[in-house]
Amino acid sequence: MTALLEVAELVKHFPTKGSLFRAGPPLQAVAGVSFTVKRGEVLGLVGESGSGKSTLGNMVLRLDQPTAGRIVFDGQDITHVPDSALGAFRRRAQPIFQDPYGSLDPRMTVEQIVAEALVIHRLAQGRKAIRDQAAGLLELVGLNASQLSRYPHQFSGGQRQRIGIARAMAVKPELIVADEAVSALDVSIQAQIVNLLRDLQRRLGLAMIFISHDLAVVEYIADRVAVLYLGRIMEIAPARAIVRTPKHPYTEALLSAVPEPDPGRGRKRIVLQGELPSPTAPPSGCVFRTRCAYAISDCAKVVPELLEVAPGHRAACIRTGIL
Amino acid sequence: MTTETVQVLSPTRKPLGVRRVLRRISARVGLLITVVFLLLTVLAPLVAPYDPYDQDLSSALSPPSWIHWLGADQYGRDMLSRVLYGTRTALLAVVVADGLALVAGCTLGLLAGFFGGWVEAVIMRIVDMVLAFPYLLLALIIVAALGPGLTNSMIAIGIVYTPQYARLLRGQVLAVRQADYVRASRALGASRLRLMLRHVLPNSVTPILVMATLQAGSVVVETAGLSFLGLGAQPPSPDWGALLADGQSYFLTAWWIATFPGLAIFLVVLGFNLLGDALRDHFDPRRTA
Amino acid sequence: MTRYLVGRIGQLVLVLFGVSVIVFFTMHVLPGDVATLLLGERATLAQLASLRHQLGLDQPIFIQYFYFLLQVLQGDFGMSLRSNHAALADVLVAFPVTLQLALAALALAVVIGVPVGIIAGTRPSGLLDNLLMTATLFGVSMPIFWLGLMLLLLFGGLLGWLPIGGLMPTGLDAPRVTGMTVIDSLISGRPHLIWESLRYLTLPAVTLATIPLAMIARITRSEMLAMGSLDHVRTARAKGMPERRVILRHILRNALIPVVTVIGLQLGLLLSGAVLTETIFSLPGLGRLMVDSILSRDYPVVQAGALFIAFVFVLVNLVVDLTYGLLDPRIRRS
Amino acid sequence: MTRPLLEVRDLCVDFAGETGVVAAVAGVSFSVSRGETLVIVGESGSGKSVTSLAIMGLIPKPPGRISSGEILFHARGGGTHNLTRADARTMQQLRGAEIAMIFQEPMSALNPVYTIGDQIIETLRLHEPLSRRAARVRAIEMLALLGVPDPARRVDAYPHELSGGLRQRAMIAMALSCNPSLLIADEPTTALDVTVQAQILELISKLQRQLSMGVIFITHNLGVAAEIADRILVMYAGQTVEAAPARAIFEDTRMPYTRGLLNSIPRLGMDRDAGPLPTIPGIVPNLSEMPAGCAFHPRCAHARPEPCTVRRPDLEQVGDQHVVRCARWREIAREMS
Repeated sequence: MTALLEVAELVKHFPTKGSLFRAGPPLQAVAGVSFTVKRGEVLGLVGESGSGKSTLGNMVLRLDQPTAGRIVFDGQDITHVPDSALGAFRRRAQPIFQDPYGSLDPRMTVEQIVAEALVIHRLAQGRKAIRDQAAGLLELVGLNASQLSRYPHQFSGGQRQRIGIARAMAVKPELIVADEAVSALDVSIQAQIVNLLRDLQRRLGLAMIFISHDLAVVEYIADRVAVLYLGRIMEIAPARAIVRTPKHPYTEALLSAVPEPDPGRGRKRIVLQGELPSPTAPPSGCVFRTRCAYAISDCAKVVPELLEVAPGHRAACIRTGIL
Repeated sequence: MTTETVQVLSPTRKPLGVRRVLRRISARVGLLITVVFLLLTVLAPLVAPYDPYDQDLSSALSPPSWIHWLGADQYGRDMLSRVLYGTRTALLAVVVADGLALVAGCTLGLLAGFFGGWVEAVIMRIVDMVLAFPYLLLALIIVAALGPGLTNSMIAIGIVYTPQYARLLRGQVLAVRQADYVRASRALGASRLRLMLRHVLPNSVTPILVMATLQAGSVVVETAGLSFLGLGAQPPSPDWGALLADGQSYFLTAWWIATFPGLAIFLVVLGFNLLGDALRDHFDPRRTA
Repeated sequence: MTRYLVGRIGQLVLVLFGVSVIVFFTMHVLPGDVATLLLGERATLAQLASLRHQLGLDQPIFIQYFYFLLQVLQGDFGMSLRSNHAALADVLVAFPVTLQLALAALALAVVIGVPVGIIAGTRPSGLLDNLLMTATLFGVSMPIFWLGLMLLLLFGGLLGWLPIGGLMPTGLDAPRVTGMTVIDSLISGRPHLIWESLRYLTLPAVTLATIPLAMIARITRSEMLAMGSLDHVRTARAKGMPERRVILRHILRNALIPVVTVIGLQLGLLLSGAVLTETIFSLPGLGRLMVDSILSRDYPVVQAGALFIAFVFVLVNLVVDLTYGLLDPRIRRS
Repeated sequence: MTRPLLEVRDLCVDFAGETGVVAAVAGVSFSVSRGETLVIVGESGSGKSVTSLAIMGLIPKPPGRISSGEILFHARGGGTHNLTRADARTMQQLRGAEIAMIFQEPMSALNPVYTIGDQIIETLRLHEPLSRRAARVRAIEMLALLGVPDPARRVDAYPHELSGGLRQRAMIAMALSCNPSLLIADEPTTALDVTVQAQILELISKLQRQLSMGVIFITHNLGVAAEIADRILVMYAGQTVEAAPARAIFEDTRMPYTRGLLNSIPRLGMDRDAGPLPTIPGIVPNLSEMPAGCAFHPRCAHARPEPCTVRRPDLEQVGDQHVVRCARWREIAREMS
């Protein structure tokens, strides 16, 4: 199977406010990330705040322009295609956002929201055809077609998230970028949406980039998982391998910090020391070394490469052997 | 407030609930004043007891009485009729000056937001420049350049108020552009024009409406102010500012000439302010947050 | 900090440049010819041409602007066409009158407006709040020229308590030091003079203060309400802080940040209002000077006055921004 | 067992909304002893935060109002206060000194215009006769106790200059500065990253043991609850639906809602090919449109028209210190086994 999406050495710097005449040191939100996503595959992106996972998602969708690097979608380099010529790509890749309250235009009806893509790309002609398709999309995500003329504020958070998913599905995309799509929802609603996404993904054979800070959700939904720290991939591997046999100290610490609803489970917790370094002045060598329990002096000198440690399992650590 | 109560007490974005706005007495008073004012501009010829230009030297400077309810001026013209006809100039000022500012300002704001880059930089710097100047003085200079007169004074006021709308809409573009629903629309392939017209503009209607209402009051005062200084409407036209200027020379002996036109201005402005405040409170996101 | 100041001064220069462009070009498209104005209708064509040449009016307008700019940079705005004084000198004589008026009005507005806002904001929807807010709404809706006349009518005319215009009683003047009558009187040390200068200042100051006062009261109230519902106020209460201290330390202090900005913005309002106030109370201030100069097309004075006002304006905004930094640590350290 | 520190009896809190008065909390009872951690678990709208604010006397009024119930607090001095009726002065003396509270969002819960030192010193001096200098020394000690690196320098930092984790530590330092006997923590780790959350949870447990405080910890996250709780109280739509010692909640779950919540959480290492996640259908009911009978019945797989849709179930004792609000808990237990 060929890769649907290939991202190579992607970099995003944001300017920071320095003094009046000189900009501050750039904030390195994403610092050289490469990965591929195959058709029908779900890649999970995990990281804490400041890891650059959302910026990465935005760049893949060309909602943020990369500072450097390459985005190749279905064999075509789209990194520098101007916005106005991105139409074809826009029909094939769609986002799902985190905040169910901010992601729907409060002044539009559900029909207008869901049908916007149909109008833009002329996928349906005539009022009735548009309405029928919008109704079909609502039913696809488990909502009632009779709710088409309501406004977003008349729905609950979970229902709004379904509307957002319906909007993304309108163009029949091949790639979905879901950025913390279930994080803002109540526990009992979260599972509904996770199931919906997983079901759609499987039925329609979608490729998906699932971005989340919640490792358990990511493991559940993703085929492969990339762990990000300070804008770099620390480890990338099949989901099961990431959770059962992590090869990077950061992944290990992250896993151990996840609170489990199981009071009997005694386990070793690795408490990370210190603070997240500033993304405007990342540490030399391995960016994780300042908080790593296994760090040695070499870690400050060498930038670790993302090397294969097991089939399909790669980690960026010069001491992977010790785990 | 806690997350729990928010869900109960506030829908995120309220539709324009006219009924709810009018639940407050102040809003009702404001609306009443505004409606009466608007009616008078149409009905002035019917309700005014005299022709506002008719001189009757026998009743010159006569105080309020049954014949002249609000007294008469130095030429014996009926003050009530003149004040009533003054509503027309005032409304004209609102339509022309506030309208000009609204259209020009929103266009500039949208252009700045739409093109970004240097277009935006140029527009916003000019806006800053105009705002960095006492607006009445700027209006004076513009009227001086255009020549005194009612129309020119309205145009001048319109120009002076334009930057405020430009800034409002520009801020709105900035705020709305960050919203996820606009990013979603971009990801669907919506053009910039579509984003502006379909998302930014509809979501800016309420703040523009609030500003237009509040500015309507200011516009009435400012045009009257220019007339008062002798740069706006010229005598003998029954403009409230010009009437006041007239009355100034007599105010110790014939207080009614200056008092009633001023009172009319005050009432109209109060009406717009009450209405604008009610609208603003209704839409203020902080009130529900 | 120095960097910041340098940047702001750069902005100041830019704004002044912009204002000079606006004023210069508007003044030069004015209908009417300056030479005719100066020499009268009966001047011969030759005389007019020679004067125009002398004044540089026969040059292209951009060249004229360039020369104008060169002179302005040397502090020379030309001579007033009416008074025959240097234009800038006329402006500088009139300015203290306006400054004194504006400062007095601003002081009144802040000293009364802020407490009114606090009182109303701590009792939202109460009787007192409703009363005060109705009063301030009347205040902001008041046409300033009408208010001035009514005050004059009441206190000057009917009651006769206060003078109906002017700076000082005729023939009575403190030696001019600052040009501000109250301060000059204080310097002279003569109680009678101080008393009179205050009496003459009262009505204009009250007139000019009304709108800013009402606005400051309203913004203080709404900021108090907005800040009062923030999380950190709940924290303060959760610490067991008495309500009074919560209001002063955790609500008012934070609410002052936007209030200061609004106070800064009042300056434009004050200068605009001063034009009308000075007209009503016959004060020889800058606002009145500007109106008269505009009406008589005395463009050197208009240019000098406009640039001077813009200069003061930008300077005050700078001060406001610096105050902002003092009040808000988030701005100070970034 | 010693007398509890805090007893809440049948607490009801109303809010006047635009659609009429709604009961945000409708009859909640529990108690907390010294050295014990009670975790209140619930989704949005369950009334868990309102309950905590009611204890602090910080329900915004209007629109809120404690309509009935008692909150008895046994102060260090020996006196017992009913916090629903205590006057403003008594509440002020208790807050911060005997009952302290930390909030979810440390950025907005700290005043941005004062340094964290100022805010800790302020708390200390409200309740203890300390000089500014002595209070500052104590503030630095507190920051050190909370594991803030370089406390003597950080004491002069403004909230925006600190990371989320450090801000929350400063917030806790402030809350604990007067050595309270009861700490209420309202979602204190929700806004934090998991690794920071782990640090903060560990810190709260450690300090609780050290200072032998009673802790009421509010969260929506059952994983967090499992980490820290002695006892757990599950709330749904303003009511207690199940309360028990922590282990019993997870291992002897009685309420269908609690079980639904537990099952719907994805867990690390679970078999994802076993089918979709079990879910609770439907949505959390709006407080103004509360269903008749059991509030949970529209979403409950075990609900029967009789009695679930008719009568609001009472809390029933199902085991040692284990109560559940379900009319059919016996039948359900039989069906399950």
